[in-house]
Amino acid sequence: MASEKIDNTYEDPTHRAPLVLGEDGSFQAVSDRISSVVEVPIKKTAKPWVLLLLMALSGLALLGGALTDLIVTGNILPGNPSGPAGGAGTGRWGLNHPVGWAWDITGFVFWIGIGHAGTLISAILFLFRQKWRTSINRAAEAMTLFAVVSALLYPTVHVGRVWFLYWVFPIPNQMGAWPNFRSPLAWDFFAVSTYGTVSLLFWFVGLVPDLATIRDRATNKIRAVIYGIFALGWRGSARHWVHYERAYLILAGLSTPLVLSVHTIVSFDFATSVIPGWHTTIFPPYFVAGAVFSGFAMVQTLMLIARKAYGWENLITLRHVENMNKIMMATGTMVGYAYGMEFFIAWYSGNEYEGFAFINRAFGPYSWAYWTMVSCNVFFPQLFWFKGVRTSLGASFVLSIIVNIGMWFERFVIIVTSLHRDFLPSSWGYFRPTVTDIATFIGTFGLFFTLFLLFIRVLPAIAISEVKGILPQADPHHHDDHAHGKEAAHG
Amino acid sequence: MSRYLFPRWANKVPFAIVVALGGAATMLIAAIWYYGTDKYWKVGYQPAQPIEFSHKLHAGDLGMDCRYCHNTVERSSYAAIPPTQTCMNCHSKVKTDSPKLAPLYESNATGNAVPWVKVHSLPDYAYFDHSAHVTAGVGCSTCHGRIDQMPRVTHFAPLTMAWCLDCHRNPGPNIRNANDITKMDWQPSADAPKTTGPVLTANGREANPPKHCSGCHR
Amino acid sequence: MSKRGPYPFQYGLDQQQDEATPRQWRSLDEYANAKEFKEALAREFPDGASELNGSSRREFIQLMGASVALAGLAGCRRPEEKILPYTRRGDTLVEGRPLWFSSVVPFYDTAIGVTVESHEGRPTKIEGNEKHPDSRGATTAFVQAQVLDLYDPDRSTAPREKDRVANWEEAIDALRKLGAAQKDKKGKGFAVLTEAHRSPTTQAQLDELKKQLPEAKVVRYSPFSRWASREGAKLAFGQALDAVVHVEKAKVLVALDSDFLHNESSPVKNARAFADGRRLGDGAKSIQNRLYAVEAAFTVTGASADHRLRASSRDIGRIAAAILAEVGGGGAGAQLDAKAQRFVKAMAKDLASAKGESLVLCGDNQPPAVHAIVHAINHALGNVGKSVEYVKPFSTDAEGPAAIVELAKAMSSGEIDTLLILGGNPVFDAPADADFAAALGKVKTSIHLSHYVDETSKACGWHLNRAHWLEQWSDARTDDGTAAIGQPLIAPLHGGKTDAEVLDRLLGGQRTAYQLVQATWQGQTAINFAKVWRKALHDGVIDGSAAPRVTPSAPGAAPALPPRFDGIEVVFAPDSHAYDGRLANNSWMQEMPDQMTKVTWDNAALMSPATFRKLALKQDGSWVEITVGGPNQKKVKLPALRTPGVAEDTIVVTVGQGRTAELKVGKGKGFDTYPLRTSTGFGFAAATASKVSGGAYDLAQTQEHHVMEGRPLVREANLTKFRSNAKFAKEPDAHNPELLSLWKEHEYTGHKWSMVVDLQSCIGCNACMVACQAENNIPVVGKSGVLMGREMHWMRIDRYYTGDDMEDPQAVMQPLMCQHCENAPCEQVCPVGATTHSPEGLNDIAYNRCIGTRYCANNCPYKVRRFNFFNYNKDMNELRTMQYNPEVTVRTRGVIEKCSYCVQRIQRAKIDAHRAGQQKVADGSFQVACQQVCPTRAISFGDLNDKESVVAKAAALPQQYQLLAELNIKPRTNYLARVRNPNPELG
Amino acid sequence: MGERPDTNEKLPDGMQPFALVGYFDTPKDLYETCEELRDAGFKMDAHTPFPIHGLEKAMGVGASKLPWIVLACAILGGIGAFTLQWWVHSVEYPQNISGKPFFAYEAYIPVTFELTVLASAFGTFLGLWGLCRLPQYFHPVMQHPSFHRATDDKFFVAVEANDSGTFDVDRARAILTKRGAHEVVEVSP
Repeated sequence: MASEKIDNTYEDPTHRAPLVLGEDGSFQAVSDRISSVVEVPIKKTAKPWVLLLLMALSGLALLGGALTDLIVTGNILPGNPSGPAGGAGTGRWGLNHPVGWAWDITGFVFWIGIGHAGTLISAILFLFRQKWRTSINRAAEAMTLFAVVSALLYPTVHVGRVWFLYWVFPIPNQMGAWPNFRSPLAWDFFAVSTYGTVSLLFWFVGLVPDLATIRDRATNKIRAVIYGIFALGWRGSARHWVHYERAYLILAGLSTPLVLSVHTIVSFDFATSVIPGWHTTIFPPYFVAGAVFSGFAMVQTLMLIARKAYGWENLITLRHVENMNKIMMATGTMVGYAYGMEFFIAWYSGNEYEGFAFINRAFGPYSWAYWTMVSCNVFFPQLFWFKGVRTSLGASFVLSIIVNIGMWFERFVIIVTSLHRDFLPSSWGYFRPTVTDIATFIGTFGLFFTLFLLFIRVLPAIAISEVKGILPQADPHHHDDHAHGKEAAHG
Repeated sequence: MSRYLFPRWANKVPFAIVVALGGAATMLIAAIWYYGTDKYWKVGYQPAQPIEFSHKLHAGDLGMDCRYCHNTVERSSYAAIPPTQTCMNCHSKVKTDSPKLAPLYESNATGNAVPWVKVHSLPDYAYFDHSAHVTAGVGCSTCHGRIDQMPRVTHFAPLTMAWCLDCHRNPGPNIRNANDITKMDWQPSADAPKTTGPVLTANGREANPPKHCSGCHR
Repeated sequence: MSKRGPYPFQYGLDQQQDEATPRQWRSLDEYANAKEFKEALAREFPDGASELNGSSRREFIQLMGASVALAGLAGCRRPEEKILPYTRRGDTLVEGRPLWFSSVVPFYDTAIGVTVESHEGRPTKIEGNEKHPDSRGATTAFVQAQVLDLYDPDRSTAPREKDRVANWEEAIDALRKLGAAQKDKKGKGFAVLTEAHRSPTTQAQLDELKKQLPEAKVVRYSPFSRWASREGAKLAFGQALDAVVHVEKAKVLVALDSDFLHNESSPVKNARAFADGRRLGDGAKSIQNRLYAVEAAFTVTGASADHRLRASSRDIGRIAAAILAEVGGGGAGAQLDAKAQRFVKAMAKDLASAKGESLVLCGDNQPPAVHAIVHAINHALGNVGKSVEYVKPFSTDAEGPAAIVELAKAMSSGEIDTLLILGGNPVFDAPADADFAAALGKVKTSIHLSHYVDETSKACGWHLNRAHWLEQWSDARTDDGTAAIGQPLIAPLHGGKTDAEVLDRLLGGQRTAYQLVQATWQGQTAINFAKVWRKALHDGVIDGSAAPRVTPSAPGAAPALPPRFDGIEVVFAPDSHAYDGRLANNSWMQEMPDQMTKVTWDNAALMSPATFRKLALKQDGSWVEITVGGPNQKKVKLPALRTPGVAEDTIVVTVGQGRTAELKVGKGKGFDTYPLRTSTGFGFAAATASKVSGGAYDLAQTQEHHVMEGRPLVREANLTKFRSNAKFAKEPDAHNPELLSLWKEHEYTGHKWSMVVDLQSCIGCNACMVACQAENNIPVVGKSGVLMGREMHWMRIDRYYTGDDMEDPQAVMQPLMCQHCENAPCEQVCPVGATTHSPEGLNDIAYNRCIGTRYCANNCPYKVRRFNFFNYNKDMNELRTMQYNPEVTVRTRGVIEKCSYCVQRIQRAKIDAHRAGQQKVADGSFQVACQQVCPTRAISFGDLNDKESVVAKAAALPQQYQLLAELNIKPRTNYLARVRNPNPELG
Repeated sequence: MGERPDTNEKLPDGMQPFALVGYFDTPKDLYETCEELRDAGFKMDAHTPFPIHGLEKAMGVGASKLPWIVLACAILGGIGAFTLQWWVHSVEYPQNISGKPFFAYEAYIPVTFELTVLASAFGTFLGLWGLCRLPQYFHPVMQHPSFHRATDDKFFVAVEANDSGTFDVDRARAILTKRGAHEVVEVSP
């Protein structure tokens, strides 16, 4: 295809490399290419998609099982510890004293981190006028949303008495009791729920014009009605566009500090504590960088699959792939710096507990986890220095997955290795995951992918109107009456 | 293909929906507000008792002191329901032939208790101590109302944590003299000093009711 | 009538979470409906009950009455709750206020006086008795735990003939017939086997029996008793005598394989005296006593010692002989290796320098010969009559391992055809060479009185269910003969009878336990028995009942010691969970970590790392097979555990675990090591040990890391350093920086509760842990739970090994409970404010507010917060729930719990003070559970704002320090650094 | 792409049209047409598949008032959040937590920030649809036979009728046809 012929991955100052490739770069072509995916009749749904959905659904079922086992009945999953009376309880997970948090909060931070890339791409890159974002931001935002859903699951079910979780919110009650706004966990509940809500609004606002497109292309009444309802009667009025663009800008402006605040606050869960290895001022920037890092990796993974599956080579070009790889390399290096700095400070502070915590990370019982983390997050991304690797789809795919693994381990290392050996050697312990732990974690992937697969099936996975907006002929002062992809490519 | 166009009336739908949802929400909140309150659940609870014991008759008309029967109230956390023994003090002579008292005499004979129905009940993780309140000058009627006017005991106050806290935060108005403890028609003095200086209890110490968790929860 | 709809959400959940509420009312009522209780009601009124104020059967019924029934469809409609008041109220009883009754527990071959707390007729907690010489207000873990045994659902509920459940009428009938039959043949062929009991009443019955049946044989046997000491006395002085030690009178103490602070020779008394002798209160700069421990196992005593010499048990005799020679008691002395030689010389010199003020104790696991030598040493040191006194033995009946072996022989030879076993469990715990089970099989008629249908009961013709000491009248003498009356706190739950009653029935009597006990004492007190009796009940001790002291003649020549054997030796010790097996079904004890190894629910083969390597064992829990020689070799396979401080080539095993009887808790826990224990190798024996391939066994330890990693957790110094710098514990360094605050801190103007733990006094006996468990309704989580690291103990005792030599380290103990930090890291992180600070400085937690994020537990630097990973109180047996303390909420699944400084006791004290119109609680008007039980008074609690209070004074001592104070969390719990008193010569 | 031939459909006589609607193939044509219409004093709206920069100026439409709405919400949210926290911890139920002051404003910052953002976001979202008068499922211009391409690839202009009298169908039609608009059609209200 064209993507092979034309390389848009290098910047030639003499002429801007196009962001969208293809012989026929007309507006309609864009509509067709993207909408067609959604308009496929149910009967003609692509087999691989169905297969993937089935896998995802089984994952979801597993999640259901795990949570029932955890909260309702217990003893559903085999090989788990249970109380003398058996039954359900947080003990279905491998937690203990001193390790009160393990896979649950690890999963929470992991998913929240994933989510960040979406907002970053859609908001921050937007503010920086990074036009190349347009073909990936829709999917990235969706990913954010679903990641936040998966993330929110954890703090919800990890509490001992789920049915009283609502006490975290300030609701007038007969006990005259209120939440404790000094608690980072309370901040978390506000931050994450705000983040989820704002992401949803942002995503929906972006969707409206495209929903209208699909409505107007609808060949049968049902589709027209359903999409029509959500399109809110959008008709592309210039007066609306004025408000719309302003709204979009504002939401982007809001999301940017929000996304930074969310992971900052998540990092406060640890940074404000007294536990060596948690009590660290470097956490906020370090967590945000890590979040972006893992998020981009996840976007990369997903988009590379979608690109292949739907033949979007012209929309998600090598350039997109490369740019994301560059960002991963950068953030990966930042994370690496943080790892180093932690050690330095631990030594420099002269605090023996802090010092021990880090020595223990690297050489203690959990060293295997630590070194997995370091190699996945610091060493492997360095390969991106080579353009060959950056621009190789295969390498990018593999590395993106490696990075995700590494980032999961980062959270695991921070949480568990700090807890399992803190101040008093008498209370040192060791954490081992149970079947329920594992099932819950796999289950969240089931949830995430179910939502994501449904999304790419029923909603335009690429922002149609935005892509049109960046075509050369979209500029009213463009001197060419009949714009054509080829010329666009050269012009 | 003929394009589908939404009919004109469709424009009214969103507004209708918003109005409907708003209405529903209001209804729901109102419902929870009302059906969730203790006013609805507890206050006014007035179960039938195995013996039609009338506090109105005993405490009101006969003017017996509450502590004649509930004699542990000043020493213990419980204001114990009197043992059959106590009733027999009088009823071994009074109204011995009344069929209404049959359960009492049966209990006295067999040693099996009279199964009174509990009216006031706190959650078991709340540790309320009658003696602490009574000796401090919080009288019976403050929480139990005009028992002396109740032929059948009725749940008077909500007894919720918020309700307790109201008084714990400002005990002044509800503290009376030791000899008024069982006075039923005693009225809280609305003009009692709010926070000026320490409030003193009936037995003369500084009233400093707990507002912290372990005051009531152990 | 009135507007009742379905229960609102909140209430529905209260139903779900009703485990989070004190269970006693509900469960009692359900218990009241339970079948066995119906039977209990059916039984006739026990005589003398009128005497037991407030705890009579009548009140027991009424207590049932006082319970509240939950009727109706709980959770969906407002349940109609019933109040069943008393019909007649005991005169001393006030609903909602506990009563205390004195009683006495026979244990450790002595007796410990107790005061038992009773809620509406339910005994819930055992405290020590200030007036009792062997308690002085304290008890031990084993004693504390026995309140749980009372409510053990596995207890036998009726007599049985073989496997047929019978009733007492039949049983008594059978006993009378038997007695009558025996009278005809003067008791020939009849034997009574008792425990090493100390009940004058039981003894009186036995004497009566011996009078009526002169031919009958009476044998005493308990796996752990002081027979060897008495035998030793016979060897030394020509007459069997009981040694009564006075640790308080000794400046130099030598413990030869003796755990006298913890498990032997009335430990509570000893521990208190020992601690008092070295308390560094009120600026005292000197320690009154110095303790040398020479031992094979690493015991609590060894950990408390100033000097400890590892020596295998077989060498103790030689060392004793050497000491005897050194102190001029004659004898040839003995060849010892250089280290021991040096140690003994210094020690002997120290002893000699304190003639009459020294004391040498010999462990119960040493043979009589060694005891004889030790008696001689004390005699030579002029300690007799001072730090050690002698009294006539409590009983003259044949006792000890040899006696029971002899009995077994007689049984198998048919010489004995009728056997009455009062308590004990010989089939399980008799010496292996007695082969008691087989012998019992030969006996025609056998009757066993016991709490459980245990190994012995199964093998006997008749099983009679025995009354718990909390259920019936009894009495017991301490080692010096001081007697106390055991009052019942509750009528026998299952109608059991006491030893004395059974003997009385056998002899055709029909007196109740009450009458029997009274009869015993009526005979001994001249005038105005009623007054004496009442006082005895009130004080819990009978004045002037101590036995007359005996001054023994000078000891003869030291008896010869058996030749030393080489190779591995196996040493037998009582199990820290099951004792001799009798507490094997007690979940509190099973989950109580062993004082030194911190192993729960199991016993193991303890050996030094070197021996461990020698046996080529791979990891802790690797299987090792121990074989004890002799004609019929016995093998036992059990997991090995590296235990620093155990002597070379010595394997320490505890007996009492590995029960096979039908016990829900105890069955199959640990390993039965009794088969290794013979009458000839009763304390220790030559053995061979070999590695057994095949994986490793999981030993559930509550502490898996045993050194302090150079962190200043337990701060200790020796006396000279302390003298030069009493403030050594808070020397300014990285750990004691100047602490500043970013904000204006809250002031504590009223009470300011605080605790001081004196590491100098603490011996790490675990009594406080069980007391805490009993007081605060703390659940057990089972072995699997402990393996997962989920034990719920609110307070634990950290044990660290110190010193460079991990083969032969010293050990330090540190009780650790919530430190109630003023700037508690746990509080600020709770999203719902379930844990906050009280104006008196308590770190409160409202269980009913907790949603269970576990964030507080994570953020606790001491890791003292505990999370209910499951609903550990779910489906709790109704009988067992009777033990619950109604003053403390029973926690449900998913909430955090932790030490509350016994806030329920503080509240009780405050309310009582307020009722009396006092503003504040007077110092010492109440004690917290761990403080009250502590044998060494290591814990003090009170108001820091009251400058005169004990705690304020203690906190002001120079050696005071706070754990992790450098975090600026301002812990309210203070520690007093430990100071050892080493012998300069041993440096 | 099947494009219909240009027609000159008129509404039946006497029927006042809502607007005169036609479309172009490129943003450029639309842009220039709008400028001309604006100068001719027509009131118009354009319908395009994507925002065309500067078009609002070409049409003579002012800037959006949305930011002010958002600002108001932000201030409300922020103050509300902070007040709530202050009230809970200093007035309603002051409790000693970790020995910290009752009024620990430092700790209130995160929640205050989050709620500010949340309120602003809702302000933006609702404000947007409010200002656009959406959802409005039916709009007269949708009656244009090819209007479905307004969200695809064509650039519509609707010269709107109004009572000010400046609206002259024929003049408007003339301008559109001159500019080469396709399917110039009058749509009924």
